[in-house]
Amino acid sequence: MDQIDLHIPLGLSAALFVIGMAGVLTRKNALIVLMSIELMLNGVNLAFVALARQSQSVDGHIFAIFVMAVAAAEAAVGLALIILLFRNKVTVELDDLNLLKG
Amino acid sequence: MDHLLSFVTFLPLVGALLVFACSDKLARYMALGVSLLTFAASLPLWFLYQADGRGPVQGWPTMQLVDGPYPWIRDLGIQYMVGVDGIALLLVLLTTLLTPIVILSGFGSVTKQVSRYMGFMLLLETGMIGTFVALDTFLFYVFWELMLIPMYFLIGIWGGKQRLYATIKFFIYTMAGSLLMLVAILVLYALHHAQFGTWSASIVDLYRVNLSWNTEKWLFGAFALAFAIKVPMFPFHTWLPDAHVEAPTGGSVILAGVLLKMGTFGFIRYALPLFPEATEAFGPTLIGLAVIGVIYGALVAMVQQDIKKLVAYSSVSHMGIVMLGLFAMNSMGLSGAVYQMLSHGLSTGALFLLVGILYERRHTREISEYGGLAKQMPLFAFTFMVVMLSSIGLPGLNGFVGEILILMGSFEHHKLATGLAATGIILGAVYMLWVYQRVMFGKLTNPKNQDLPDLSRREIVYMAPLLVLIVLMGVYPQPFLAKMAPSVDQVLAQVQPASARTATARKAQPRSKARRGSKAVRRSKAQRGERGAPRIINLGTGR
Amino acid sequence: MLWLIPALPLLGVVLLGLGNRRLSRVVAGSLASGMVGLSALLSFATLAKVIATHQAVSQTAYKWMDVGPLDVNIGFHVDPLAAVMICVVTGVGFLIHVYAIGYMDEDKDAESCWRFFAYLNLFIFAMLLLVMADNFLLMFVGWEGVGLCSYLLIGFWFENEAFAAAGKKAFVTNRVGDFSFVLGLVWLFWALGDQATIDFVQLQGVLQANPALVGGVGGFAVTGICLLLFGGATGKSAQIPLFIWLPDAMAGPTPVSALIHAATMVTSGIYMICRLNFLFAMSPVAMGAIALTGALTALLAATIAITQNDIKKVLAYSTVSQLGYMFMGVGIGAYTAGFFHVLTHAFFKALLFLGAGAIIHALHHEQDMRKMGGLRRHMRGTYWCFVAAFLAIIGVPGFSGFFSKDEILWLTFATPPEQIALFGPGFPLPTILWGIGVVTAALTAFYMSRMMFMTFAGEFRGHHAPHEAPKLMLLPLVALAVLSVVGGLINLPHWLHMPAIEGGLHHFMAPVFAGAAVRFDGVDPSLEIPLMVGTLVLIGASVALAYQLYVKSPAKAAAFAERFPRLHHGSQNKWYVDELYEAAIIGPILKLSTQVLHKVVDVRIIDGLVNGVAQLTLGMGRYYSRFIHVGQIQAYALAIAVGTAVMVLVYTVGV
Amino acid sequence: MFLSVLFYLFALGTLVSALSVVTRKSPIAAAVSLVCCFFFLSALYAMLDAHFVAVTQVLVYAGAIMVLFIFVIMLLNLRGEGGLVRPTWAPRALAGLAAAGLVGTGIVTALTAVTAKLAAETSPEFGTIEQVGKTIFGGPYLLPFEVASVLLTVAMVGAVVLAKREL
Repeated sequence: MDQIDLHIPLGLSAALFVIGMAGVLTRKNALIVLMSIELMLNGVNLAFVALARQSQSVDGHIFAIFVMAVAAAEAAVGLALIILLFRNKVTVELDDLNLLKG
Repeated sequence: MDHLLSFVTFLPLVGALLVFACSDKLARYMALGVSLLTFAASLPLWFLYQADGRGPVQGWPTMQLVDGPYPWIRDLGIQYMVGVDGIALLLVLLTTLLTPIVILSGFGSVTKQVSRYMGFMLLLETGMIGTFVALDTFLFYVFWELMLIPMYFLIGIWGGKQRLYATIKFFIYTMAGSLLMLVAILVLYALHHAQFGTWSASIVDLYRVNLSWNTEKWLFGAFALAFAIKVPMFPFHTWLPDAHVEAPTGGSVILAGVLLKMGTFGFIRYALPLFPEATEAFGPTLIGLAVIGVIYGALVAMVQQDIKKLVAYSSVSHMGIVMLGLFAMNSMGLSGAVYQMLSHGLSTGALFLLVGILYERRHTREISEYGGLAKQMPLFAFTFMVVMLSSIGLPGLNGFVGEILILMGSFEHHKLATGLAATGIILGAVYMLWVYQRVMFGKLTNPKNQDLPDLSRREIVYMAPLLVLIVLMGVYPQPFLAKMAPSVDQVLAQVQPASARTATARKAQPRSKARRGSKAVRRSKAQRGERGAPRIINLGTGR
Repeated sequence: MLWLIPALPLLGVVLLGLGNRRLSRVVAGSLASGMVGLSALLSFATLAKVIATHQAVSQTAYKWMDVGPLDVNIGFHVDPLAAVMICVVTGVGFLIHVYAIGYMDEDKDAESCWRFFAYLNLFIFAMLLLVMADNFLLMFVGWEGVGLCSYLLIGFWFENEAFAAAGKKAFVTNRVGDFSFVLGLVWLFWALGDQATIDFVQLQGVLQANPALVGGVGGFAVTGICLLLFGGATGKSAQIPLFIWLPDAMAGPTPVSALIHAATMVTSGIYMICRLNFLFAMSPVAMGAIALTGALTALLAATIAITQNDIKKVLAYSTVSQLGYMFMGVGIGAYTAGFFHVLTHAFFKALLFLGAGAIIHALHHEQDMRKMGGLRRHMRGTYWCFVAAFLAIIGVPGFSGFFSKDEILWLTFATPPEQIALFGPGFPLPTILWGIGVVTAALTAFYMSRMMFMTFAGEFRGHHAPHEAPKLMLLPLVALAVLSVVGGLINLPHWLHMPAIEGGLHHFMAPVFAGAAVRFDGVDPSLEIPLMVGTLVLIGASVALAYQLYVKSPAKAAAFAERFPRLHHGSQNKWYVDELYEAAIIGPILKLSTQVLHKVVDVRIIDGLVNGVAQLTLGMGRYYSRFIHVGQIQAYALAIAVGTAVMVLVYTVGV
Repeated sequence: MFLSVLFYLFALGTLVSALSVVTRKSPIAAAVSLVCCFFFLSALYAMLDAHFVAVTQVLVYAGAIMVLFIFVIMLLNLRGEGGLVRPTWAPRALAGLAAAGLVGTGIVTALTAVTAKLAAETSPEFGTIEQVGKTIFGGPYLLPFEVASVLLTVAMVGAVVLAKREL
């Protein structure tokens, strides 16, 4: 393990974040968008964990746990919203949702 | 007792949360109870405040009943700190007095979403009291904006037909000014850090900041604009008639009674002491606008067909007089301005209540719809008469004391402006008497007015304290004036730019008056005044 | 106990207010009269004390305002001037209160009698404040207070639009005067600099010690101040240019006209100048202006009075005219003479009004003299009282009006021109003023005779059978008649050579007017008797002419009017002063307010700008939202992403 | 050496499965990819001595959350619909990718500044449940932790309220 640069986990974290972001921005299936958000959160978590190890402090872990809690909450509410949406519009396509159009 | 002021400030907030959760029926009594409790809690402030006493704030002895400072946002040096000087004290009392009255007046007129209406009123009360007592500029700003939100809803939900237009106009007008003020506060805050190395938003600390003329000019402009809109001064007044006309009665009363005073209070507490040189330089401009406002407001009020609009424009006129007094830069003018703020709060508040009473019965505000009401509603006519006379500044009632002090004060340096503003007082009599004549006198011709009921018991209950104060403040103003006198001197001492300091020194000398018989008494009184002299501590001398 | 004098009527107001409708006319009236009566007793006691001790009485009730250099008490100061005045106010006031109990019996709305008496009591209170105040501001409280009561009482029968409008007109016109008064007061205050005070006694001390503060005698400041203060007096005392409200004020119940618009309130302008004699004496220009204004007003009002048909209007213009005399008197510096005329006028004019009230009451509110006539036979008591007042006002020797009017005329003639240097010291202003005064005296005799003849002589021309006034009304008439006859005794002229009793008022008032150095030695004193006799002859001729025109051959009067239609119409229509004000001031202001300020400046310009900005923002928003605000969540997310990208790039690359 | 290789492998696995998540047409495939991704991540956490986090990752993410996802997919009976955003929005999709790319470039650029190597050794207790637990409950995180539980409760209630047809 002594060969690994710190930027490998950090870079991986960034990559996860960016992949997730690309998913959020480009996919129109709401479920996949939600999953992409989970990816982004995991990217952040990875950075936390890696830096926690680097700084020899478990505070990063705790943040990661908090992130998971938030992710769980977000997934629960998000999925509930999707069910609701599906029930009303029989679709989970985000393109069909434009009530915000001004 | 240390936390009394905070208690008074936040009690309505707690009450508001409770009221929001109540049923409509309960909410009325709950809100009334909370507001009365707040009023009761605020009364001791009057007795605890010692006009000649010394508060704990360094260099600001008139600031008393201070609660804090407690760190709020520690890293930014933002604190929670509240306190009152003689001026804020009176305004806080005005607020706590008007709120229960307004809530009681809403018992009859508000029929939809009562609990929210009452809750918003209480929320508004916290915002208003907070604005008067905040001693930290950020805290001040938070309360300042907090006032805006309930008012927005009060007009927007319970208002008249054009309420959305009015409420958005009100909101954006005010917001435009206050955002500029926020920027100015931030600049001051940053400059304080640059000069003293610590972060602090405390108003006392910001008083010490040195400003170059160029900076001062712009900062004053930002503050002055925010406050001028709130006052409102000509030509930033057009939100007022709309807001007043559309607002529900309670909203109008609070708007005229307290919210407009925020502007003038802001000038007294912030714009003037923070920027004395700019005050001196722009004073004539503002006085010019004030005088235009006085005459313009009166002239436009004269031709209104809608009673509420008329009263709204009369507010423009009256607040112009207040501004004239503010910029008179002497104790008479400033005391008069503060006194007039209180008087205007009472009398215009009462006028809006009366218009509301009419509106509740007839659902119209057109003057031509009325006429001859004095026969049908004698008690109402009497109340209206007293309030109207107070509004036109009849000696012996409260309006006169403020007006005469302002005119006497402003005459010292601004003779022409005083003369012009005094014509506004004539015009004030014209439009008020005219509207009174058209509404109350003559034959009762409109069949719809045939059986209007006179004031109900509830209406008597909430008008009575206003009438009592209107008379009391006219015949015995000295207790009020004495409460504010040292604070007024303090403000003046801070506002005097270096060039004019010598004049202050002269003022602090014992007044030599050739008073018959009671010379000794006068002397000792002058000495008491002398004790006030060291009041003028190092505030602002850093410049 | 000084404070009790104004406090009693105020107590009356409060009691009447508390009792309101429950009080019947008699109870309310008795209560009000009782309060004023008690007040009158105290006033006479005070007068006696002042006479006995030769000292002013003063009392401070409490501190009113103390701000910066301003220090005002609610305080009373009763010197000889005020002592006499409070006696007149409460004394005449009491009589009129009693009279009003009788007069108001026909009021349709008996329930509102309490209101009437409450207003009357309030008026007495305000008037007493005005008179007894020891400082300017408290005087101003009374000053505006009497204006308010006047407003309330003129509009007492508020269901009549015209009456309510008259009340408003009175108040607003008074306000114009008050505006001037306040400016004068404020200017005076600041002119005094470090010694600023508004206390009358201190003010006199300060000015005497240091006249230079106001620019010395004839200084710009003192002239300005005096003219502004006089402007206040023109409003309250109905002088040119603000006299227009008084005739309209006759809309009020007649006791009100007697009390407020004849005996007391309208004389407060003269009272104020007398009180400030030491100040006015410092400005010959202002004095000249006052005297000239007074003289012109006297003449103008008299010319209007000769053609009026409404009995109260005649009396109203007569009041304006007599007030003009008083101003002429104080203007030349003859304060005692002017004030003397205030007193005698209070008696006989109150009497005239009350008598007119009795007639109006008897004729069921008929005020047109063309529908009267022959009343001598129906109302004997009223008639004889009226005669006493008539003789007093036209100045028949022996009656009170004669002494006061003659003294003013003579002193005017005797004034050295430089004392009233309005048009420079060489201008013979005193002589001109005297001339106007004499002409006015003749006109007065003419129109008063006309009124007498039209009312009491000939045959009754009305409908309802007249009846004599009830006792309650007659008694005050008799009391005032006695006063009108003997009132002159308090200040007998020196040429009667009765040193024991001559010039009583003059000696009594001397300390008050000691501060004003005035002389009346402009002409040879031996001219006094001849001039007086000449005036009397003129007055006699006027009465004879009136007898000719209105009793002997009434057709001649009509023919005379037709010969000079312009003059007749002009006089009858008050020389169109109201119309002039309407066209020159009120109309343009209203037009400016509606057409320009409200509709253009407020709505178009300011709101137009505000709404324009809003519209612009909205338009921009609509335009751009077509591209940005598409309603797709991801579009917004993209915006966030782009923003983040920019931030990150700025941070890393350091753009 | 072996561990390093393993680390790289796991990292590669994470990356591939993550890419798979956003490129699958079918939601179920994406979900399965996401589960894979979570497992790889969990392994990485474990190698980074974050034992407790690694376990939680499997339990909470791969276990609870993903089951929820798959459950919903099955409930709604979704098939392969929903690829990229609609053709008309192709420019937007490109813009999205570009933006993501830009952010990524930025982050990578920032990372080039990082030259440190991962610390070779850690104390044996590091990342253990005991240490994490002590940190959570013995320090300033206690209140936020408890608040997080409230958050979860609220989320649960919210989800029920939203998804239930009638209460």
